Amino acid sequence: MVEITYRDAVIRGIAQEMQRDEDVVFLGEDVAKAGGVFKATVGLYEQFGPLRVRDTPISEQAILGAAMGAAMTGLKPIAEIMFSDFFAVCFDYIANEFPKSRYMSNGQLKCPLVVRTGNGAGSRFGAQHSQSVENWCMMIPGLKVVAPSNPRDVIGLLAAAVRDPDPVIFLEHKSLYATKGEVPDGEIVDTLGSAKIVRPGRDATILALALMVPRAVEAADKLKAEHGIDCEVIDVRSLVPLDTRTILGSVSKTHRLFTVEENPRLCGWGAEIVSIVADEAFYDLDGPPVRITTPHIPLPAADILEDAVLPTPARIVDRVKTTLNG
Amino acid sequence: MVEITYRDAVIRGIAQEMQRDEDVVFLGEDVAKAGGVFKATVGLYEQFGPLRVRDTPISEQAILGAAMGAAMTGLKPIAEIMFSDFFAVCFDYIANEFPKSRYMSNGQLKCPLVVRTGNGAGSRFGAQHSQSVENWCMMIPGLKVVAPSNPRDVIGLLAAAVRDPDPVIFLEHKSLYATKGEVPDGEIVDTLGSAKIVRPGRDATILALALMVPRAVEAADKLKAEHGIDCEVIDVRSLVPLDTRTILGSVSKTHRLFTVEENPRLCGWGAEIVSIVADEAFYDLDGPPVRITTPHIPLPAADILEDAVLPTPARIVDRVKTTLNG
Amino acid sequence: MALQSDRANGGSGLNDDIGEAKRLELYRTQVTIREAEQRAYDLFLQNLVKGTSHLSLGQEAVAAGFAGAMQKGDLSFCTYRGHAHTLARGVSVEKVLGELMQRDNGLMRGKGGSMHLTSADHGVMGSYAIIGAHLPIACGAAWRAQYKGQKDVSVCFFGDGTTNIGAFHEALNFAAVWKLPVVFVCENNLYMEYTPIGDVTAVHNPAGDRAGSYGLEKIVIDGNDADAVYRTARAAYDKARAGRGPSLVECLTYRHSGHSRADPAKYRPEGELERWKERDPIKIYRERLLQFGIGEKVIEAIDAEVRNVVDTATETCKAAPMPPMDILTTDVYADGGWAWRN
Amino acid sequence: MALQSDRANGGSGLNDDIGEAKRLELYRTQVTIREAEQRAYDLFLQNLVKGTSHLSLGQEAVAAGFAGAMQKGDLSFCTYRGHAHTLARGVSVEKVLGELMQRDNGLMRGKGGSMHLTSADHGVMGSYAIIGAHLPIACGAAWRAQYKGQKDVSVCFFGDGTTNIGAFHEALNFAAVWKLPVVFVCENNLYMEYTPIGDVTAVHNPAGDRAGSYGLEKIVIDGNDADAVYRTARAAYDKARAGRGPSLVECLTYRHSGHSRADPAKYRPEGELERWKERDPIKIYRERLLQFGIGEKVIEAIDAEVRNVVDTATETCKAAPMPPMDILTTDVYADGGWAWRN
Ligand SMILES: Cc1ncc(C[n+]2csc(CCOP(=O)(O)OP(=O)(O)O)c2C)c(N)n1
Ligand SMILES: Cc1ncc(C[n+]2csc(CCOP(=O)(O)OP(=O)(O)O)c2C)c(N)n1
Ligand SMILES: [Mg+2]
Ligand SMILES: [Mg+2]
Repeated sequence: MVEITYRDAVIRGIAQEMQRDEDVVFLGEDVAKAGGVFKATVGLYEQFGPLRVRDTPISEQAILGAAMGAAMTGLKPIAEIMFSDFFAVCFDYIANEFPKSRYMSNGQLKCPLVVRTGNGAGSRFGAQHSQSVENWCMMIPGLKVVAPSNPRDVIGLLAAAVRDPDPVIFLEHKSLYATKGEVPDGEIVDTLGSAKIVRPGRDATILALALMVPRAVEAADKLKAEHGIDCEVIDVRSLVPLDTRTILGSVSKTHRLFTVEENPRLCGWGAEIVSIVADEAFYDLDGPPVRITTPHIPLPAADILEDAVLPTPARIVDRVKTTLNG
Repeated sequence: MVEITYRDAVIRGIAQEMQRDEDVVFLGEDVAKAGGVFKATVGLYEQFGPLRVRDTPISEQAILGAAMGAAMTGLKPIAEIMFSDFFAVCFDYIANEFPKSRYMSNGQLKCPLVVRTGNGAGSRFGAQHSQSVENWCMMIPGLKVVAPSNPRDVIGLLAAAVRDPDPVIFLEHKSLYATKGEVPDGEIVDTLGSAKIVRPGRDATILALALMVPRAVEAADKLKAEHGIDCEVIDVRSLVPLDTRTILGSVSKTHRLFTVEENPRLCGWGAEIVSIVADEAFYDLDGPPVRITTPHIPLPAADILEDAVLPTPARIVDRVKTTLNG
Repeated sequence: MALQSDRANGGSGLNDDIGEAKRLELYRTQVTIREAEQRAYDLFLQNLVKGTSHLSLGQEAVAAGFAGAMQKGDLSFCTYRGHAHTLARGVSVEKVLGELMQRDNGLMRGKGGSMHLTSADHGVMGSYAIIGAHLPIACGAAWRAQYKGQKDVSVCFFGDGTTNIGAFHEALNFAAVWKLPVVFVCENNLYMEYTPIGDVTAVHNPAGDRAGSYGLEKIVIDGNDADAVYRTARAAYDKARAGRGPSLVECLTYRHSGHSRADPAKYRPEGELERWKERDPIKIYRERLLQFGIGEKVIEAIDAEVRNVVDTATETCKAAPMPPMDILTTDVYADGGWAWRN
Repeated sequence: MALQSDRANGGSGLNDDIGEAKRLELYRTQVTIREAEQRAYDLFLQNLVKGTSHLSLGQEAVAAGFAGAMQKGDLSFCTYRGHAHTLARGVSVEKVLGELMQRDNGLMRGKGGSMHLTSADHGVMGSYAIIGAHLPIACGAAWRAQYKGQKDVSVCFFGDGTTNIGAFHEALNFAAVWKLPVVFVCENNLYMEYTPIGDVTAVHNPAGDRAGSYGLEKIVIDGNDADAVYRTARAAYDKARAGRGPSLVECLTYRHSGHSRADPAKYRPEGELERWKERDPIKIYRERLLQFGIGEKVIEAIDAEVRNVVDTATETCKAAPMPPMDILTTDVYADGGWAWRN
């Protein structure tokens, strides 16, 4: 066991996989010699050399296209897109190429790659560098989508993503890079598609992802201590595959559902899960399922404004309390 | 009154607005001299001349970027993106530029433009030319999104979109181009943000959009005739702004909700509306709200396969019947 | 449009670096494409080809020459206008027509359709229907070869109109900087869909005049002369295999048919089609064969054989079943299925 | 990096087509940018500038020269590295620092942040943080001018690294084909974020060597000499206003600071910064003024005035309130609000 940052977990996760398999290669803007703008790839260039860790031009389409071509023909590339907002300049690969080529070719082509990216708000970067884009990916058939909330999951899910034979979008939260957590020694390999109950409870289920997980846990602790409401917090971790078993199981126990989403309100992962639960577990629900989200607006830059829009522990507490107490 | 095709309604809608306002200009690939690949812009070049109706290179980013710059500075451009799947090669404008510049500039910049596109399946074009991308747009704060189901709405909603001061995504359904409908003479102007009850009913609410509207109506007729189930069919028409009043009003009357979506299953507009209803009208619901969607897969090309994946009247009938009869 | 460079003494070459066997192969490939495409058009008129389809009638020499110079293991990346390149790599006419007819015997059993022909076994690593998308993808395949020390070349085909999209620029720069073994082949057939390329392009040679932006040589060749194409291809592949980086080749050619399906191509100026038909690649190549002393009989035998293959394939496809419903949800993910949840 | 073209006899020009008043304006603009940027850095160290910020220290001559040659009504399109261009159009230091400090007195009241400075009243039509996005947008503004017969020019600033992204290519071709009154200004400061531009670019001059791809003249100038910049700008604007289409100008320059915020710029080879500091644009321009007989006193007076403006602005911003919560949901839509439902 050792305590490391989420940022260092990214480095360790990539290194673990590159060490294991020579076919794992890594490319992106400023990722090699400079170690990445979030310093989340420092040392990889030195350790694995210029053939396996490569700086690219500012050409997101070339980055993802090249990753795909390499993946199709035998490598296991990890591509970095610096900010997830930039998915918009290479979205054709994410929406139309990666996820469709296996199906269209009736199984002849494969696309085993990982796209890592800095996702989410909290850095006061404004509307074009702060978005949570998990739904941009979840909505596309053929992708897998994960978003770790802590250093251990970073390593384990990254390993699972690299070893997975399908294209995986790996969303790292920018505001978590500096946070710390314990990780076991030695190789860590997790499985995609498993949610984690991070705090068991009886009165309501709260689903959260990435940065929202610690906030949901904090809220749950307060709800217990101050209001006697015992919430089960689930770290969804993987949006595709989605661990509906764990989620439906929890709702069948607590009978109430809350989702805590950082992405803007419309068509988020919360809407998808609420719809699944409303359809498949309607009679388990004792009251309306509630989504707690960022409002449906572009993100403001100023710290004081940005802090006001993302779901906070206080807002979660308030919303859960008011909903449950009628 | 005259009966015209959906395709001709597009022509008439654009012409109506170009005639009214010299600042309305139109650009896209093969739209001018050739009249568009769907022949939905035939004659506009001849009528309005080469300065107002312009052919572009295959440069979707340039098309949308140019439309935005023109809109910011005083024109009211209509831009065509030939197939909605190609939103993926210019998604930065749709997700990051159009919808954010007004907010980021604190109201200094404006973006009054319309992006028209051929959306949806049914032409046996395969996975990269058949998608329904309404959720790609609905999920982005700052956009407006409409999808007409008939010639009259094409003209009226297009006029509303052109006159709207915000960026509007206008989704024309490729499989509707050849369909016909009555339209009144003279100018037609509709309003964004209003759904339409196209078939009143008491037993269940069915929401549909674009190509799914006639299918839902056909299903409702069958459900009534053959099973005595009286469904209210609502043509959602406008996803943003969303007419939640009409939708919630209907559910409060019928107590049951079905959505019929062409887009793949996860994070569609159906999920959003189901979540709104589950949250705000939970106690109005007599049973689980059900989404009828295309399965979460890329679209196959073969006619026989494509026909099997989109929601059909038969599938709607079956799903509604089984759900309501327990 | 005049030739601006004829790099390898191609068009009129009387030297015999190509040889009879290769010449017969190039001829056979061109005729196969011609006959198969013509058949596809007929089947379309009979409503047996569904969806869309983009023929390469008139552009056969490009496909034949580039494929003819490839080695086994070299990779082709095509567009929606990819039947020709797929056939040129040796994929059977039956498999191609089967896909166009959306039958179970098609290359992808009807799941992909005419725009996405793929035959990994033959090195056809997909046909891509979003303009420009496959240029970066070809770079990636070439990067794999470079990284693994493998000697195959990735060859990427696209049209003149494609040179104006962003992905073209990103791929060319990327390939040049990384010195990748990739060959970019622009088939300049003078039109994007219906719009003349000159109306929407700032330079005369959409690919050739841009090679300099990537530190590459300007190469513009007669795309209707399979020998010229073949020689250029060979040189570009040699360069790639030798680790000397990418090439960008612009082939001047013309499509005899419309852009797709029922396009009557009314946007073409009078006489243009006729002028190009005088330079029909198959006509040119027949004359070439005769010039090199290959007899009419041999040529006619090939013609007959090809026609026979296409006829048989047509009948097989007509008799082939439609794809079964159980393939609808297969191969979304690598486990063979489509489960996005547990 | 040597100058490859000095179009308008810029660098050393002793002719006096510029004149004293304009020269003093160019100087004042450069000093204003220098002082304001330096202050932004200090405030960042005091944790009063939040988020990110990208300084143009060392690149002042580009901003001053291009803005100095503009007329009222001409439009600027900037990147995240846009403070300099915003100030150069006459936006107050207070409004810029206010936005960097995310105060209510900022240009956009803290809603946009340092990367999105916008002042429509001054013709600053936004600063764009997605590389390449604003090149097509500038085309659109120029299209409007062309269509309406208005005489303003749209000027679009971006870095060397931006020349490798797809939108650059699409915009340049589009502008050239439509002959739009737009001027593309590439500030080649030798680096993208931390990576030398030469490591990732197939040509030596990332913009200049690509002008030919769009039928444009290669223009590479000394970006540290405000006179050279000014003269080039004037010529490009004249061309645009005369309906003779776009220009692409590469300005050779260097940023003295890191890419953003706390970047210590360790990736720079030893001595590089020092060599460029010898060619500090403000140093160069002071000498130019003296050369043209403008006295030390005049220069010092400007320096003092500017320092005073920046000091006052700093104090005003420090005292300014944070933005109020009620602006959070304003101006998403044109009705002033954010309602996506009824
Ligand atoms: C990104 C994108 N934009 C537009 C289209 C529609 N489209 C299909 S083919 C075509 C013309 C392509 O022209 P060119 O590259 O010259 O190839 P050709 O068809 O002549 O072989 C267009 C515009 C597309 N498939 N993808
Ligand atoms: C599409 C996109 N990719 C990457 C980035 C991250 N990024 C911000 S600035 C920058 C470097 C830009 O270099 P250059 O164009 O030379 O401008 P400079 O910063 O040197 O002024 C990068 C890669 C971005 N903002 N947008
Ligand atoms: Mg073409
Ligand atoms: Mg730079």
